[in-house]
Amino acid sequence: MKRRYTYFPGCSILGTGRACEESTRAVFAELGVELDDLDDWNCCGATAYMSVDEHKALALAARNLALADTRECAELTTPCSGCYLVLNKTQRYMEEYPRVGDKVKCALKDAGLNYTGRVRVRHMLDILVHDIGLDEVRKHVKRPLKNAKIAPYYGCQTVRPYLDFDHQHYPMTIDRLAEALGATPTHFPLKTRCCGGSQMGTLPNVAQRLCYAILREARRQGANLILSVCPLCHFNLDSYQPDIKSRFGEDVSITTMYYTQLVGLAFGMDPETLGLHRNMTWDGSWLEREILAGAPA
Amino acid sequence: MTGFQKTAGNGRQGARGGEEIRIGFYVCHCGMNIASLVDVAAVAKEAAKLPNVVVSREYKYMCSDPGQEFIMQDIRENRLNRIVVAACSPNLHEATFRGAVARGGINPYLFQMVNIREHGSWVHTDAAAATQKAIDQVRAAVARVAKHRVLERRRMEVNPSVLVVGGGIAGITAALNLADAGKKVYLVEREPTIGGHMAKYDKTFPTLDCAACILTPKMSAVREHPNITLWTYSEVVKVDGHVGKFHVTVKRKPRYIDEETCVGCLECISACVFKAPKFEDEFNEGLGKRKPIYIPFPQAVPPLVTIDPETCLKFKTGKCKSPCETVCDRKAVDFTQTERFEEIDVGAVIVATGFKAFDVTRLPIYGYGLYDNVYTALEVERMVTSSGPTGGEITLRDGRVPKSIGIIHCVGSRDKKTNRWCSRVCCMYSLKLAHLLREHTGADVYQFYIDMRCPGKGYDEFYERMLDEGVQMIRGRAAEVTDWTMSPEEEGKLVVRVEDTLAAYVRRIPVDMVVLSTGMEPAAGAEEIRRMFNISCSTEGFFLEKHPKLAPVETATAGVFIAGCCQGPKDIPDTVGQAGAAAAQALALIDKGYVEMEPNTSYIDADDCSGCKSCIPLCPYKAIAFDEASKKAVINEALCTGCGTCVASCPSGSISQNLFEDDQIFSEIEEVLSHV
Amino acid sequence: MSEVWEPRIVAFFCNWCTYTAADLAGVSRLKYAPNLRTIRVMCSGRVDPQFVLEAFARGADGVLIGGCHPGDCHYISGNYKCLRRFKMLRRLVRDMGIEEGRLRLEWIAASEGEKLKNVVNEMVAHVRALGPLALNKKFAEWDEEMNHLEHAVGEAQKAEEPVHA
Amino acid sequence: MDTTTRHIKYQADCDPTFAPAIKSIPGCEKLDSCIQCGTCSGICPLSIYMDMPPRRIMNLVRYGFKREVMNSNTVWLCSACYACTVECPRQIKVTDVMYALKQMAIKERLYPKRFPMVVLANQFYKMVRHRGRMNEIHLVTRLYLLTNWLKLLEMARLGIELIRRGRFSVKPDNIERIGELHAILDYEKHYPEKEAPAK
Repeated sequence: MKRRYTYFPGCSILGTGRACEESTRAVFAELGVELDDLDDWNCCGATAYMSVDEHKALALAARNLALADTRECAELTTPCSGCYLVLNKTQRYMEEYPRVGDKVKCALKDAGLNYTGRVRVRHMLDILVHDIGLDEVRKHVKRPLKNAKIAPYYGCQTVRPYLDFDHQHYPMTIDRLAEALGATPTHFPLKTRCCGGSQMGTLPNVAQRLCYAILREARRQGANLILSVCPLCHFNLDSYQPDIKSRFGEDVSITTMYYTQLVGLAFGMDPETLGLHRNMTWDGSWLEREILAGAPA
Repeated sequence: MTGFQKTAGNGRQGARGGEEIRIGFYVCHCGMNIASLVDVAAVAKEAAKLPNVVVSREYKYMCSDPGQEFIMQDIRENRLNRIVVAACSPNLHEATFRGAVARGGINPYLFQMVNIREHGSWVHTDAAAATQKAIDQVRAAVARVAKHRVLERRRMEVNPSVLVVGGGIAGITAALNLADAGKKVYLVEREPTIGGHMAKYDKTFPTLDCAACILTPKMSAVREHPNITLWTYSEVVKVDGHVGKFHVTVKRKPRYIDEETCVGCLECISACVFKAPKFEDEFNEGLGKRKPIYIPFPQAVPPLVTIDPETCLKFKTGKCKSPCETVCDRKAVDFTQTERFEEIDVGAVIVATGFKAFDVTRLPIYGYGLYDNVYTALEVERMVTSSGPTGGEITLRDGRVPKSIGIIHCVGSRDKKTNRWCSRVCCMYSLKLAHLLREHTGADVYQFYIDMRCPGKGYDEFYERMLDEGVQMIRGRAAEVTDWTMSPEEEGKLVVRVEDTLAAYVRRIPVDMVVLSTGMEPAAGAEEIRRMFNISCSTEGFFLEKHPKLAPVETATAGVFIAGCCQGPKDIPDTVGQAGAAAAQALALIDKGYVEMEPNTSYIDADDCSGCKSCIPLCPYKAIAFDEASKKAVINEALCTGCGTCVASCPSGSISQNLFEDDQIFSEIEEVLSHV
Repeated sequence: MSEVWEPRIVAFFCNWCTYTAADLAGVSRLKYAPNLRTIRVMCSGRVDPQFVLEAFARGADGVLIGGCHPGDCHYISGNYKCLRRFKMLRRLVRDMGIEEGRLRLEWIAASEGEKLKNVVNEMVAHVRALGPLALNKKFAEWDEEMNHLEHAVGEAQKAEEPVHA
Repeated sequence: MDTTTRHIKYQADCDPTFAPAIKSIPGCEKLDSCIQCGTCSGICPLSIYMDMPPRRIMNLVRYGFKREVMNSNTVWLCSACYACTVECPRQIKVTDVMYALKQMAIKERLYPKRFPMVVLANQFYKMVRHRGRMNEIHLVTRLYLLTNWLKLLEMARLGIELIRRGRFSVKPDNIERIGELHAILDYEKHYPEKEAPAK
């Protein structure tokens, strides 16, 4: 039987996060999972909206839940950790705080929408590792990535506050996934430490310091790849390496990827399909030389 | 003392016999505790109007001597033969007033108490409603007491021996106290040796006297005491009966050594086919290794070896020449041993099953298991002990001697995600460890604490001393232990990230060794013990005392006492004190030779009994038997504990319960509802 | 509380757990609705279904039975016996047209003063919402109906009596 | 530092309405149970730049030091990584308290001007209301135009890179049934219940 999930792409997917989108779709298609898009979804509100008005933010996100509610598959999944958190929080607060739930439901009614509460917000990583399972993943591996030493970077909003399938401070899900792909995960104490998120736009010096610590530690732990889960984390870690170098006077450059891109590589897909060329730290020849060399195609 | 008095002879005929029912009613102000909300005057006024009430009075403190005197006096002067007191909870003063009633010259069970404090003034805010409630309950009591009959308490002889469960310092103390008083004591311990947690400690705070030096003499005293039967490596599996006569079944696990013949020469251990110790040593918190045939520690009591079938080749493969067996000239090794069951009768039980240290893997934020140099406090206790796995050497797992050490407090305490409660001992033992670690290594020691709690004799002085010794106190709950570095001096170290809340700076403190001061949890298996002995538990799972202040070692089950950390986290002095108290309570019980049982037992009206036998399986105490001759059920009053379950289930309504007769309860129901 | 209607709830509390919990609630000065009238029994196993029916018949708007948690009964298993009877009783009471929620069985341990408070407040609020039970009125109605029936039957029989010339 | 500044606090310096207002917002109700252990500060990755540790903010909010809290940069550094919320031994949702403070500051215009975070939030807010979705490039561009347009030049490199890699979506993306969204967002206007006191 074919697995189906309702899919919430999220705004960044349309721009900077395109590669995340492409690789996710490619990999899940390969695994025979159907992702049908939530039609006319809207922005989840992210952190910024919360800062302006709690109720509006929750109501905004709730529209997506209401839309998903009409689908026969009530499992709503998204590749973006920010969206994952906000949708999850909205759903939980509507239950936890009756006043909020009541108010949001009224707001939805004004828009001719209704939310029964049956939607379950799932993270794609959760689906990949638990619904599909690592055994299934192993079956698809055509190119075990023996030379890849992975610093697994989960980022904050993937695991906090709602992660229920792994430990929140030192999770091992990606580590186990990486192993399934033949790669070696390194110990990575910063795996759930914040990258600065949207502060990169507003307070670059602050966010870059956080990214600096993460990149530096990844190299220190002997990794040659950082895997990230969230488009924003990836953007921050991937795009600002030159700025960080000039700001802190230390070269911390290291190749970064979405976990789905690594899965795709191990599945033997070509880099184009996985949107690898869109990563700033992308270097095809390096990848061939250091990672794929020796790995059967 | 104000009151309403009716002219004598005003009472009506009672329900039973020709006897005239003359009730005296008394309502207590309890200072302002009751009177502040309940209109006691109104209650007294209403009560005066009730049938059979001859005297109705209010008084400031009914439980005081003058209060009780009023009752006795009225009984004499107004020929009262029933008494009702509206005051606090019967659990507090029922006995007091029954005493007064008896001294007044009438049967103590011609008395009923109404709880208008705990169930009234203290829980309500609306004076009118509270008063009305009080009046309704009083009406019920008055109606009920009229139907009370003369009852006698049953005397039951008490078995003069005591069972002590748990051989830690609490159990040891209690057992020795009782044995010294000439009582027979059975001491049952789950582990191969007694001594409990205390045997694992090096020094004890605040005096820093060596734990072994003060504990081991007591341990051997237990072994040598003629009045103590010591069963180690054993567990209580079944408990029947009740106060005065508990029937207890103890499972004795096979240690594959004949306890009578083994003299503890330990030849067998050196003879074992495993030349070097290979298996995790529980007593040393896994820091050391032991063989399949082992003794927990040299001063173990009893000094017997134990064979662990999980690791012994004889059991695992069957293919072992078992030199242990051949080397033993007393032929004490016995692989055929199986578990045995001992059955004993005791009059009282002292439960002292201790605690379990918090499992630090529940807090990965502190990196235990992830980083080699993160240790639990108990591991460090073993390490600093000269008889421990490292012979008192403080060496990290990589062999280095730590130059800087961080001790993290409240690990698994004061944390809603794990355990909410304060474990009370961690502040002090952390200071103690700080001292010992500095003594052994000269390292800098940082204490990461939320609040220092040193309330005990000489405790705060010890804290002060540690400050003078240069232990660095950082007020802040350590947020994480990590090995990522931001600066050269952090290379190769563990970094504790913490807010120094008094300096209001977040600090990164690099250390070589981290010690986690784990809190206390209810012991493994506490739940089973609790159920077996019918002890209720407080929210955290520790055993619940009968009264937090006035009955700290008693439980809701008569004859079962608690001592030590099974009742809640506490340090050694408190534990020993409590153990002594429990022993004294048990002694008071058994020394008297008998217990007086409440007369609220069930009885059968043989004429009405149809002999359907439906009550017989219902009685958990097997107190109901079927008399083949008369074809009727009969209740053995000695066995009946007075729950009344059989009464409620008798189809022919031929079973009644003293003090809880159907007509008494029905009249209560009628009266609490009669107000419109 | 006589003028405006106030729910009247009869409570049967076992001496060892729930009654003690109520004492604890008192000692902790927790506040709950004054609509309870408590009758103390040694064990919830003593609660005879007749007690409950009697309470309703006498005008109680609700009945609350409180016992020890399963496994914690001071008399080993009295609370199970109580539970068994309660299940039967609940069906019976439902058939009598008494709404769910007017009869409750709760396990409240000696340490659960807070729970006792919440249970009482919940139940009072619920029963208040349901309004007065006034079972005694119902009884009157039922007697009425019965009389009608008997009367009708009587008439019918009369009609059948043969007429002699 | 000006030695004549008064540092002692009189009760009059506290705002008794402050704590109640914050605590009335969902997620902030447990504020009072804080034991000032500093776990939030210790775990906070942004605390390196905060002028007051989150722990201190908690206490200042609890006891009504509104001015002090609103003058601190702490709230604006919070990037909602929820570490504090997850680790708090009293299960206080510290992140939500930070959000609540941001909301209040924005409503009452009490934020330190130098924080583009506020501008970003507002722009984001407007854009989503207008289109239903967010377009990073437009957002960032606006942000810098409004705060520090020189930044745009610095960003040029990144911009070009993004275009080269096809990650620069110029066309703003709108949702179809924007009406629904407005209905939802305007709901407040005629919601009977009064919101948590802002002033």
